[in-house]
Amino acid sequence: MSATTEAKPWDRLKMAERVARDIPEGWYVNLGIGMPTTVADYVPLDREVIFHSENGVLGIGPRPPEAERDPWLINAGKQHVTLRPGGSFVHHADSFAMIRGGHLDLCVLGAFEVAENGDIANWATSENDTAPAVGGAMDLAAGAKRLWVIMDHTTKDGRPKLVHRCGYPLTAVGAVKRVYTNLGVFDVTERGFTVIDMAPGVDAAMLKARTAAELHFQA
Amino acid sequence: MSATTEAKPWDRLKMAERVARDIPEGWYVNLGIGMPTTVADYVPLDREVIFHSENGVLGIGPRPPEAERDPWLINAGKQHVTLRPGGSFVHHADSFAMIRGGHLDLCVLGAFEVAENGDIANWATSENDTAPAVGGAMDLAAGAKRLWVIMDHTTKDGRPKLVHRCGYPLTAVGAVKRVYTNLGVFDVTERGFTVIDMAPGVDAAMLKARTAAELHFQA
Amino acid sequence: MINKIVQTMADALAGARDGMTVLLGGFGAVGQPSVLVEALIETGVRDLVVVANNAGGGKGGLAGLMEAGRVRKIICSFPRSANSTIFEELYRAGRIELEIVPQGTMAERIRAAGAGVGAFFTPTGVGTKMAEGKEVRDINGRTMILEHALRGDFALVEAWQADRWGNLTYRRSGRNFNPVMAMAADTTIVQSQHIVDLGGLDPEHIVTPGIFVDRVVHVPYGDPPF
Amino acid sequence: MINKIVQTMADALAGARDGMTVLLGGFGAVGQPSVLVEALIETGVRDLVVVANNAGGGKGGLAGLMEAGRVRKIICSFPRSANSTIFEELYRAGRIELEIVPQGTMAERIRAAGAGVGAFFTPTGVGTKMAEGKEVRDINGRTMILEHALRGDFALVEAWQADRWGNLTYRRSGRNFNPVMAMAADTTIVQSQHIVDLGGLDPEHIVTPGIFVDRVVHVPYGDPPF
Repeated sequence: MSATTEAKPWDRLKMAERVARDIPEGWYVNLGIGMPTTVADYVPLDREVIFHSENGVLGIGPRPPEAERDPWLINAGKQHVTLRPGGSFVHHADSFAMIRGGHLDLCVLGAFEVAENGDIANWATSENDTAPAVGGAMDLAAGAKRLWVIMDHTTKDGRPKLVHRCGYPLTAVGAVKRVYTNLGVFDVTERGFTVIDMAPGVDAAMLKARTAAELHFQA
Repeated sequence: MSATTEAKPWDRLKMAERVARDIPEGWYVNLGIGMPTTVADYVPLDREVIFHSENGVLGIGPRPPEAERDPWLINAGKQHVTLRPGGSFVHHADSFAMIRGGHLDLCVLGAFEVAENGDIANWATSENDTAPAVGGAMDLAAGAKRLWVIMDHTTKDGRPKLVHRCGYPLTAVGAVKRVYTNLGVFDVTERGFTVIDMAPGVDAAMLKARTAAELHFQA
Repeated sequence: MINKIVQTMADALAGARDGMTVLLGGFGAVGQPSVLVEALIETGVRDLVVVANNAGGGKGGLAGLMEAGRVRKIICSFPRSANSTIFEELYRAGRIELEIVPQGTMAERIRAAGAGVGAFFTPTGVGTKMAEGKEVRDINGRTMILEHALRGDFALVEAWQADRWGNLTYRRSGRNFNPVMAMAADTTIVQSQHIVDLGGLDPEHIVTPGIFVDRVVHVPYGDPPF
Repeated sequence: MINKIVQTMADALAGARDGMTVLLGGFGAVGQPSVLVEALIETGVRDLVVVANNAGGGKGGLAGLMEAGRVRKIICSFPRSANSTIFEELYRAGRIELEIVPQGTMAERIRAAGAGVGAFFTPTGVGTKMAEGKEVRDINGRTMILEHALRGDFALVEAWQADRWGNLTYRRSGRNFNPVMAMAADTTIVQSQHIVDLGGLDPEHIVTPGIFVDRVVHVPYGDPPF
């Protein structure tokens, strides 16, 4: 029906809002640096979601006004944050015990590529990248109960980021459960990518054209 | 010169006092259940020795009068204790990180047998003892920087407890650095047991008669 | 609103089932989740594997659970004590299995389960009966044995203060195994002496963050001195 | 009387030597023992292996140590950041070695060293470049790789409060790697914002007990807000 020219891909804020909608009260959630961090802005405070940061902060609240910043309170992206009532501080080994021990309900990361088998590549853009920054991504990807990815559907020059198999160095194998792009939402299932939502005006043909893996559509 | 009939073996309090004399200020020390615990009574409070207990208490002070007992404050022997200013509480994994990580300067344990190669047997009196209580002894013996043993020189029926090789199930191999008995003090060296002190009236002949291992005497 | 505080023991122990592994906090008489253990007896579940430092003493708590015939196996460091008569009778009669684990290895195996570590090399127990059947390896000049993570279906924990997010503090040596076990079970259930408002605990002083806790039940039994 | 408080930076860093491994606390700008690092530059020691989360940013601290040509190798999780120009220049010029470690694996390797654990199996990094050359094993249905303890000769730590026994507290996210590294070095040296009397810290709220600390130097730089 609708031509792809009518498509209205989600912008970055809409993407973050779309992820936030799917996070229920009570979950413990780690948001990766960059776009994932903005997801928190779309979770209302009265829906109690407990945000975790690798540097030992549990129960992160809204960003503070500049005048109220505590120099000793930052998140993993080195941004100033606040702590909600009920929040707590732990050291790095305990913080990653939470991650590695499967205590986080969800981690949301950005990615360069996600493969239909759930593999994720998000830390190095080439085998020859000699000083890539892995940070906590491998621990989070392997450790959280669920890994969701939020990323543009294609690179700036139009190459698909949803792929059959990752070309970039892996962050973790078979870890991704769901991908949110500017074009749609995709569950990673045993069959591969299953489309569970599409941005306004986006259709199957457009998704297929911009995806380098098979797409399954819900009946 | 002196006959063995004149020997005045140390009693248990004297043994504890003898151990205490060798503990310098600033050491972190774990005292095993039973006789080792009494060593603390002979370290004056102004010689600051920091006593540790497996159940996560660091900086144990003197036993409290019965009326001042805190039901939540016990040592590994389940006795009520006090905490000195500067003391602290940790959980069991952190407490044994102190032990296993080599942070204790000294552990003093009782034993059934100590061998001249430093092996210690202190948790089971027979291979057929089916429910022996090991507690933290193996962790302490393997983990402390120094392991000293305080025990009677012989069993009640006169069998030597300083031996060539342990007959009882081992607690740790090659761990013991020094043994305090009611007859003397013995360093475990590369050559075996070296006598570094003797109770009043005890002589070499008496020690040899009551020891099932070679004894070396300081020049 | 997150609210992990439950009002009844039945709610606290919901999902208890035969054959499960239960981590039981406490050391000596301190930090024992005794009321939760009584409630566990009430549920009637049996064939339990219990991980605890001691094999129960006196009549109540774990000793009561064993006396009721609900424990198939106990994993502990110190089975025998002055008043562990119930365990000893059952053990002599061949009615309970025993696995003895060095206390620090037990604490570290439980922590490993909570921290997502599958197994680790430790010097504790090298050259002893504890090393039998275990992988031995020299690491950095030290001989070590491989020990595996020890996880529970339930952890029963005693705390001093708790809030509705499940944040916990402990009192003095009541800390012991409790914070470690709280990390290492599918369902962590807490009896807490005090319930405080959210925000009532200093974020620097919380020992067990609520992420490790599923349910809290208020069991006040008076502040010391008694 | 035990007194771990030292009065000069020379005393604080006594024993520093070429080729040693230095654990450096801090995450981002928070919890960095910056004054100790400046003092380490002053000692003139070189050929250092530095373990830190980041490869230094801006001009001071670790970046200054690297710029002075004192660092042979850096072990970190996140070498590149907006202002890591000094590291990047040295690295491109082949004048510094780099070992990248996942952040949680780094924390756990350091904790293992402090806890006397020789090595451990973790799921982090399985199937990635991080697993190359490492032992792989399935444990309880999960594929894991073996990682080894990571120990320092010196640990440089920033604390919020300290007493003469070396007991420490931290401030908010200033905790980060500091308590873990404090456990894992032959000599742990602390710069503390505040010095308090012995007994001035609540025994329930001490994060790093003094058993892990060798020297404390008082570096007050004002309470927030600045």
